[in-house]
Amino acid sequence: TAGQVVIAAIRERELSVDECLKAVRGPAVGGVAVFVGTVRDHDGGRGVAALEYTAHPRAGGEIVRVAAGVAAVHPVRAVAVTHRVGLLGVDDIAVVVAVGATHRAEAFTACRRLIDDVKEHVPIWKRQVFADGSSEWVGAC
Amino acid sequence: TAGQVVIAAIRERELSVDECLKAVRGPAVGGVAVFVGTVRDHDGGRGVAALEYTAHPRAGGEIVRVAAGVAAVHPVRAVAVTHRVGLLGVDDIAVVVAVGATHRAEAFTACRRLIDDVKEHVPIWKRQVFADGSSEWVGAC
Amino acid sequence: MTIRYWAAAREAAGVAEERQHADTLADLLATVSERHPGRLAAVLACCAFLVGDVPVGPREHADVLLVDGCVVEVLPPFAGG
Amino acid sequence: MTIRYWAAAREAAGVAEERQHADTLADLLATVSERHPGRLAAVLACCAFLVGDVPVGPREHADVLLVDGCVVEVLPPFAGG
Repeated sequence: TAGQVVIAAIRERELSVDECLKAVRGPAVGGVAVFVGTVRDHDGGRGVAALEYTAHPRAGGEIVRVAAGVAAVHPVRAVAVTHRVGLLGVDDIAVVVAVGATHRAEAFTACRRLIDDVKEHVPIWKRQVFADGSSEWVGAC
Repeated sequence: TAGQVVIAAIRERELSVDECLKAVRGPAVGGVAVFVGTVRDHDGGRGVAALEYTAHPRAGGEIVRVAAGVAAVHPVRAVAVTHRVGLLGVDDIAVVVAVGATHRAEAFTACRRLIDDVKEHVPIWKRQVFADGSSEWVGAC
Repeated sequence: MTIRYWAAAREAAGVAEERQHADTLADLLATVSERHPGRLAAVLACCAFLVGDVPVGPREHADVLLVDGCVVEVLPPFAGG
Repeated sequence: MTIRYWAAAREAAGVAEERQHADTLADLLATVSERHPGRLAAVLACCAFLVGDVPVGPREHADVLLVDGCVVEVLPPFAGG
């Protein structure tokens, strides 16, 4: 049976690791792999004060599609992913991914795939506010 | 600078994912990879009711040594690992590993390595109690 | 039709959206690049586009015909997580 | 010397530890295998050993000399996590 997407959502409010962990645990699950992305105080040698995340209206649908895609092709029991939008300070949580599986290998593999796919396919952007007050959109070439 | 071993301990009491997560987060950390090992209700097609973990007195020192080993060779900021001993029921947490790093790739790689090394090098055993009341030591050949 | 800019494209264009007639996506992008000199042309070069909520994907911009009233969206490379 | 059994080895031996004189680790294991017929010999075959808290590792059991009063520990394959 394919894995179940328990949570796949874009959130305005603070994210909870516990929420995603609880969502994917269960009696048939032996291992949960979790990734928590947080705001770092530096990037490329410059001090960072904040990150502002913006999402395209399609982001909500895309994150569900991406999560379902991973759950369908990996032998896992449950997946959960939440991505935060809005203005975040240093050490705030921007994304949480959790995958529950029978064994750790599948949980880790699917967890890595899911965060990679979210970053690649979900239309979200982040503006980096540097300590000196300047800012720039990340990855805007 | 090598990563810091913030927590590396064998515990009698219930484990906390939040404890390990908090221990490895920080302003310089951009990604935290976490593994949570829990008791499954089945193994090899048989129903499992409980797992009893026993640790050798050397286990405390070994888990520190293993954690330090991973922290020394992986470009990570902080590691934390706690392993539970005693009688655990289905869905109870047996082990938590958390690694904080600048980027997710290093966090995931070191997290997987740490749980693998704990299982390979730390003298802990588990007795599986099946639903039918019988039991057997796991991996006892 | 309406062209809607996101993130770095919005910053480079200086507006969230604007109305501009054009027959093809290529014409549209050329026109707005002239109207907003500076970084917009460079940013557009690495953006993805939606036309009527449908990703343009690898299609040649000159081959993407625009109908009146449709919405073209300009999406810089995603940077979530 | 004292031989201390852990986990599956303890279960197979039926005792947590016992005293038994032997010159080498190989002799010791042969003696206790005879004393506890059944699974012990099979379990011992896949165990690791500590002599005086030092891992025996790959050394030949016949080459591991035992001094009086030392402690030999029998560790089945680890199964943490």
